[in-house]
Amino acid sequence: MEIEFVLRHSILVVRLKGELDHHWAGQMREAVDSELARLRICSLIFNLGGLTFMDSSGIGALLGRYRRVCAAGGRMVLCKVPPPVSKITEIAGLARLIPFFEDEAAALQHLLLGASPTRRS
Amino acid sequence: MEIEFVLRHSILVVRLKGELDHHWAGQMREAVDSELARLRICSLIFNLGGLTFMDSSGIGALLGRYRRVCAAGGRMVLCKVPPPVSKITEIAGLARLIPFFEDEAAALQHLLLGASPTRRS
Amino acid sequence: MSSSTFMKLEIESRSENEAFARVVAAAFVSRLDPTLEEISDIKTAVSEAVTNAIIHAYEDRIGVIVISARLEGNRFTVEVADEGVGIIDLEKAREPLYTSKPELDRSGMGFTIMENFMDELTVRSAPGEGTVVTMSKEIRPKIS
Amino acid sequence: MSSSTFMKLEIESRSENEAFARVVAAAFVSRLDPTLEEISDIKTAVSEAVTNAIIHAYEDRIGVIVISARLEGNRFTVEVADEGVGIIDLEKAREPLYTSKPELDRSGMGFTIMENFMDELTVRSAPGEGTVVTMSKEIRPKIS
Ligand SMILES: Nc1ncnc2c1ncn2[C@@H]1O[C@H](COP(=O)(O)OP(=O)(O)O)[C@@H](O)[C@H]1O
Ligand SMILES: Nc1ncnc2c1ncn2[C@@H]1O[C@H](COP(=O)(O)OP(=O)(O)O)[C@@H](O)[C@H]1O
Repeated sequence: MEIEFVLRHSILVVRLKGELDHHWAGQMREAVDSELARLRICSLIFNLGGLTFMDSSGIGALLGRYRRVCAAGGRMVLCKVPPPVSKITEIAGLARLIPFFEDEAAALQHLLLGASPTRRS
Repeated sequence: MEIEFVLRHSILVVRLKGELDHHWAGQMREAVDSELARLRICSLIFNLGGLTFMDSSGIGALLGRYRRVCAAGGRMVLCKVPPPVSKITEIAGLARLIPFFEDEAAALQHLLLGASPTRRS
Repeated sequence: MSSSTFMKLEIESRSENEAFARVVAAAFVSRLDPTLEEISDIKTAVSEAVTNAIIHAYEDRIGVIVISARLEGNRFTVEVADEGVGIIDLEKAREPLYTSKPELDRSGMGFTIMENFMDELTVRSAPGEGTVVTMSKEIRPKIS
Repeated sequence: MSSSTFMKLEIESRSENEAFARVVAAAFVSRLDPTLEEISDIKTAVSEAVTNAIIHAYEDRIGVIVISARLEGNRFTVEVADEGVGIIDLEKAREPLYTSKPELDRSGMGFTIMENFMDELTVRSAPGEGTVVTMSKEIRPKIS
């Protein structure tokens, strides 16, 4: 599992690569939370494009970030949900809570301008 | 494992792809022996370029074809030994018995014109 | 081709073994020539059961997880067994969104995912003795 | 990272399991971050031992093969055990080119390959009871 951080405007983009299971979820959580604290920002885009696997531990870790960001007054969205991950996000009903976008540009536009999300389902 | 047969002049080229272990060695042996019988020819080039794995069962299967071809008055050479397979062919000393060539063209030239092999070791 | 075969794998309840268990399950079922989606479903379900044994059954200690799998015709069956704390209220445990560990970012979706990704799921558990999760899935034959 | 861990795999003596056993061994050792060559060496050695159990130990019947592996620091150790016919003359069996089944296109190179591809090889056997092949290899730490 690899995590890449990119700061775009005052929004943290988190690009995940590899397999997001319980083993990696804890490390992802710590890395993201400490990066948010370091930059003193509170809005997040998760780019899931590089994930080849995710189970319910990944769902839990994403929901955990979502709750934390909302509690701090920020917003969080997802983008680039790849085929191996789309089935579990659908069954978990993740899109009912967290907006999904095609790519980082659309996600960024939504967070900066409040454009409406292009839901996948 | 995949086996491809190509007839070039009166020589049978056998291209092997995948993992040549005991499980596949028996099927390879049967396929090659029946193709030789069907075409009524007795000289062989094994192109190992597509192999990702070979163990001593593969060595045994190649030596078995070599003995059979020689007994029938034909000749047999190998070409395109790929990196995952070169260590085991060296330890088994296969090149002391069966000539190795860079590619099918060089192997064919040797069998047709009697050119000398470009040994790898 | 033989129409029935089995394997049994014992691993420790370490989180590195979640990926290992997935690879083993996928490699074992591969001889039925499953689709990418079927492999992904099986990997996910096995990952859920093994993760539960690591987090819930053994909590802070290292115990043994036994993964047994069978192929019978086109049916893949896998059993994930632990000798951990067990489950007191099985019905509640299997409810979507129920988790006993919300503080760990658990989603409570594990059993729901296993049910959705496999054809059948049964759970047997005895408090203090352990839990056995059995799942099976039909691999559809390919038309070639 | 924990410095020691183990796994145990039971499979049937079917030739489809040769590839399966290789994949499992490679996946298990992968957490030590081995090179492609180290993985290939381990796959080859495991393939030799498992193939021998299938061909020689159980001959025409299906028996159980138990593959146990450990990681201790940078050392990978694997044991391949069968309950087959056993080996009467171990010294002769380990000689290069010796095979009891030349009619099957065996090369008699199995033990030689195991010795060359691993750091250590020990073989214990009792006629009528079975054979245990133990091999180990140091995975050199990567400088990154
Ligand atoms: N192997 C197990 N041993 C003990 N308890 C378990 C086991 N598997 C599941 N449970 C219990 O069932 C609950 C629901 O499991 P699950 O649906 O996978 O959600 P989660 O793992 O996110 O909590 C867990 O919170 C736990 O209390
Ligand atoms: N697990 C085993 N059970 C019984 N006999 C064995 C076993 N492994 C090896 N042998 C004996 O040792 C001999 C040499 O083995 P090996 O060097 O692997 O060559 P090969 O498998 O090509 O015969 C075999 O021919 C067989 O007689």
